[in-house]
Amino acid sequence: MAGKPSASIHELEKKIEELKALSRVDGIDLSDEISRLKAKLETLRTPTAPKELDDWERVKLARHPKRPFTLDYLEEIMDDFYELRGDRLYGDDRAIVTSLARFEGRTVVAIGNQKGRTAEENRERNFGMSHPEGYRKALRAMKLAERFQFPIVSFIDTPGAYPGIASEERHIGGALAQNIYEMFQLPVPIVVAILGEGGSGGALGIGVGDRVLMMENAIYSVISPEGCAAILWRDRAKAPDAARALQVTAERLRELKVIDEIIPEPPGGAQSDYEAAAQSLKGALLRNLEEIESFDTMEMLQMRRQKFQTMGVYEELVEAVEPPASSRGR
Amino acid sequence: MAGKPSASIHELEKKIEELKALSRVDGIDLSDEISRLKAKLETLRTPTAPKELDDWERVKLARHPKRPFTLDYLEEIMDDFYELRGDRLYGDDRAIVTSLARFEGRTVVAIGNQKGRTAEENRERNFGMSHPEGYRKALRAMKLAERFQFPIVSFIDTPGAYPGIASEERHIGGALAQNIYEMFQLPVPIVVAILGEGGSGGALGIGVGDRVLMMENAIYSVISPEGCAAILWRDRAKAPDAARALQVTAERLRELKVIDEIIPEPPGGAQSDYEAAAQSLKGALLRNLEEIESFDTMEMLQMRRQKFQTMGVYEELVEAVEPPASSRGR
Amino acid sequence: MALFRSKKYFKVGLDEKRREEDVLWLKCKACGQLVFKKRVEQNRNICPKCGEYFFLTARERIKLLVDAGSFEDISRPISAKDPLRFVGAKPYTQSLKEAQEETGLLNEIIVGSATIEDAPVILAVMDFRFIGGSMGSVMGEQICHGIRTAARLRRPFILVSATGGARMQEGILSLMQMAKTASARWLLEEARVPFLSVMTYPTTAGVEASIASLGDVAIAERGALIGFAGPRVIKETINQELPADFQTDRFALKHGIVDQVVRREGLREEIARILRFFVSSRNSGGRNGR
Amino acid sequence: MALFRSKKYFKVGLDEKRREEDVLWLKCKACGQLVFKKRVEQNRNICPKCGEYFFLTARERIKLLVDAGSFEDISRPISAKDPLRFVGAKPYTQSLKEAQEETGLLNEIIVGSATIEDAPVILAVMDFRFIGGSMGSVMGEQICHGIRTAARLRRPFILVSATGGARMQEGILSLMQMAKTASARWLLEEARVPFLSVMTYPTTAGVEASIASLGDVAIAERGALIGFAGPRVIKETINQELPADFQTDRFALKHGIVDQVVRREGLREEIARILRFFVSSRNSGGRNGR
Ligand SMILES: [Zn+2]
Ligand SMILES: [Zn+2]
Repeated sequence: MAGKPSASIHELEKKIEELKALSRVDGIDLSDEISRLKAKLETLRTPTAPKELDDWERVKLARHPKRPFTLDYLEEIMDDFYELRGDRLYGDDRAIVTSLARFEGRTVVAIGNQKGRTAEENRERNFGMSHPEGYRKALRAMKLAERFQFPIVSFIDTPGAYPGIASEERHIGGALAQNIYEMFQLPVPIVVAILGEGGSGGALGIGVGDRVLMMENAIYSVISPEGCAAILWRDRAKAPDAARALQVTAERLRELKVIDEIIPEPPGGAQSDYEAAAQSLKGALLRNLEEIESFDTMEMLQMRRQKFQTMGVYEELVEAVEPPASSRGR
Repeated sequence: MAGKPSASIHELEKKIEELKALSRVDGIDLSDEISRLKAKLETLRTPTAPKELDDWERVKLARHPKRPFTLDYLEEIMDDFYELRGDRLYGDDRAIVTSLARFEGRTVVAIGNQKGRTAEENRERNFGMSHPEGYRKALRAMKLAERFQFPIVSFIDTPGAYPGIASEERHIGGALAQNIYEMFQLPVPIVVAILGEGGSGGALGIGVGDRVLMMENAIYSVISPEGCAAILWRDRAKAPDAARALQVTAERLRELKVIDEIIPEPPGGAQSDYEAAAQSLKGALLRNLEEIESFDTMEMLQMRRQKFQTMGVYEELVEAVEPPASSRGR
Repeated sequence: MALFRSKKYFKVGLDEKRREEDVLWLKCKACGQLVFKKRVEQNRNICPKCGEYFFLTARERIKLLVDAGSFEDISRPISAKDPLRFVGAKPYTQSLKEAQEETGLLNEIIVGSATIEDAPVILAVMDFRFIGGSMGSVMGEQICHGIRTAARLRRPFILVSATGGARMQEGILSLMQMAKTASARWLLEEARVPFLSVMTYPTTAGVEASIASLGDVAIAERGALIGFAGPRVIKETINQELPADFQTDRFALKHGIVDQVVRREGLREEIARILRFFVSSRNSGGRNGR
Repeated sequence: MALFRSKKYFKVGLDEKRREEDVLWLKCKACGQLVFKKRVEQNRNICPKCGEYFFLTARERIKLLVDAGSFEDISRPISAKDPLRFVGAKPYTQSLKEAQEETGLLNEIIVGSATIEDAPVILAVMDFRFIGGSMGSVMGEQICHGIRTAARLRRPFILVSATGGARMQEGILSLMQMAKTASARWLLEEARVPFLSVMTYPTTAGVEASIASLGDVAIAERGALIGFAGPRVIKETINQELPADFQTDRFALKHGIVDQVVRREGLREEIARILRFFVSSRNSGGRNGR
């Protein structure tokens, strides 16, 4: 896999275990070799200690090109997946991947933003920034999920929807609005996981779910720190300040109740061990999916709407006098 | 109204009545004037006797640029109409008109192909040939009808969907297929009227309904006579032969049970008297709509599907042994 | 976010410095002429000299749209908090205070009930002066409150947008208002209550990409700016000039984004006309003939 | 309609004159080489010299796709009538008779039940040799029969298209088959039975604009031609050259019309793989782990 680190933490751990077993069974002295690997493992585990990273470093880590992307996770997590291409309207946007996938004994529709690593990949994937056709392809796949009652898993990793003339001509705002609206109506479980970069409306366009999970080092923001800095400070170099002001980290978003759960990454971050990161993600997805599957469909939709209905913080100036939303008539 | 004949049959008739009344009341001798008008009326009524036209002349009449088009009928028939523009995906195709309209005390969604008369109009209306965005606009309007339970009236008058690169790039075949499919699912009454030219898939793309009516001099065909001649005779000049072979007239289509009813046109054809043609259409629309409105929704959908399920003629080679479509299991 | 606070996009606005209560004359930025303030106001904030539209405040907009004396403010009694203790060029709390003082409004949106040519409606109208009419937690809740009320009373819901998008000073919470408002839209669908989206200058970013684009019918006021990404962002990305009509009302019409473009002078009548298609059909199956 | 009967579109076909039972060698029209007939047949009608695909008859296609010995022809016992007494260059009845004699088939489509890698399916496969695989009343009824059967038995429905479109010799009745087949598609949706549309060379006009474009999943065989209007018609209309990849498999993929392009050699496996996503999930909610 392009960009995957040569020796992952998981691989090293496995190798050490193998060597230990070998010494036990064959009586060979492998202690030097084992010590060397253990030292390497330590350095791999400690180069970055995410908890202590400042917000701007977190942004850079979330965008790190060696982090696993949607397709990397799909390969690790799914027993099989089959890509569904095209929106049947205009084109096939390669910056979003949609697929049928086998996930722990069930078929799901898996969708996700897809970035590239090489220049060529990024030309194809447009740096993970979709045009309207990408969001419409996602909606088509989600409607397929509805038809066959497949749960939906959605992976977010995008700087945002593509800001370009063609996007506007094909009504990107409408495509995002439509997806957000439709995701509230889909009578199948939806679990969203923010993998790396959760960029604004382009993230939310596939980001409505019964559960929204977030990788430990991912970010999720209404605007890029650079964009915010350009507007508020009129200076893109103030992006680190903007990153702090915007509060884009998983811990903070958990406190704001915008996400439900933080998915632990392996020490050093997901990029240091794809398999461990994927297993961590898989466990969280599965657990959440099973919880949602236990609800009745109407109850599930009601909870999904309620979840987003209660987001936001404002001050009540008088005692609440308004009748609750569910009551009818006067 | 551009192209409307200067003196319509209806207007002449009214004028004659007025003159007669005038002579009665004021005692003025207007018999010369009345005779002159009566003669004019006769010539207007007899220049073409549609029943005796051969099939190719019918084709030419159906395509006559002075025939009333969708917007002409909407103006005559509807108490008010408000155009809904755009497919919210790509563009606003001017070759199809969609609208909210007030029809005899109820709101309907009225859609229809729209041709132009002048060169400029035809540039705008693309000779009544739509790209995919036209069909998708129509579908959007029909979904609006579904949401508010408005009946749908659809007017057909097109040589066909536009055969061009852009049409294919945006999946015109898929747009037509989707519309045809969706029109079978819409839980509101649909009355279709073929006004002039019913051209192939481009007509059927807004042509599925509980009732399909046809103006007396309209045609409806799987392929244009010219296209058919080019393929079968390798000579477009054989179009008149093709027109005969294809059997595209209202009477023949009624016999083949493809249409439900022929709407009489004023003598000489719809182009000779817009108002009379419109009143004739209006009466037929209203009567059919009221009949459909009397059915329960499920019953209506079942009948709509059944209607098209039984179209076609083939030979049974053995006694029917297949269980009926409605029976289940083996 | 206040993407449109550059001079270029204020070109149709009034000269702010001169816009105080005691000023009798205003200078139009479009034609450069001095115009008598009262005349402008009587003329629906349209320049009597050149026909250019000036911004309407929310209250001015409401006055323009509804039957005289019919408006009742039903906004929820809430106001913005500062959940992120956001400090940009200045603290969010200061921006809020200044906006409140400048506009005399508590928030950037007013929700009310009124009649338009005798048809009862619920409407929500944004005020661009209030931090760019940007959508934070308060606007999200007010829009949902308007929708809930409209659904409950079965009255058409009208949203008049004048906004730069999400309010970045509330961070991710402002993004979530897109989801919150879009989820409430279902209540209208369920109750078969029509939703008319009126887009004015500007209707962009987070609002355009959520509730404003979900109308049953969408109309643009002449001169509207409608789009998702700001022109500056796009120019930076693609590094080339934008088409002259980019994100204008004509662009929106051409690209199938709105049903019609309407002149300010005819807006009230047009809305009333649209609503009649929905309202009079309530008692449907009726065949009251002509 | 037989829009594709020009030489250009037969370039990948076998030399028809030489294609009789007693011929041992065939000449490939793509590479011009003589190839041993049996080898071609064993090679899924792919030229062993240049890799070009030759047409597959319906029977050859079925053999290629389904598990050996699993196929059962369940086509309805019907055949075409001549409701219009259509006389073009020759009478329709004569075209039918010639097609029946040439192909040994009663109709232009075969409907059957079979298994594909052990998964039971209902499939309908067109034969292009039979009047261009065009859709008249018989094909319409056979497709609906296949759909009804698939819905009743809850087996995936697979449609393999090889068609020039509607059969104009049946006039308006052939157009109505688009509506007839599209209306039947609902039965699959209602029964939650998957519908896989396999588009081959060519899948065009009336069939492409109806049932073939309504699959849950759509795949194109490599080399497929997919489109609504024939290239000749378009060229006449726009009076300019068409792009090199126009209406090809790559064009369809790029423009979002199909999910994947699949090589003939891998078609059976690919279909089986796609079906497993639908079939194994039937007993869903299951968490049988790894
Ligand atoms: Zn001026
Ligand atoms: Zn060859």
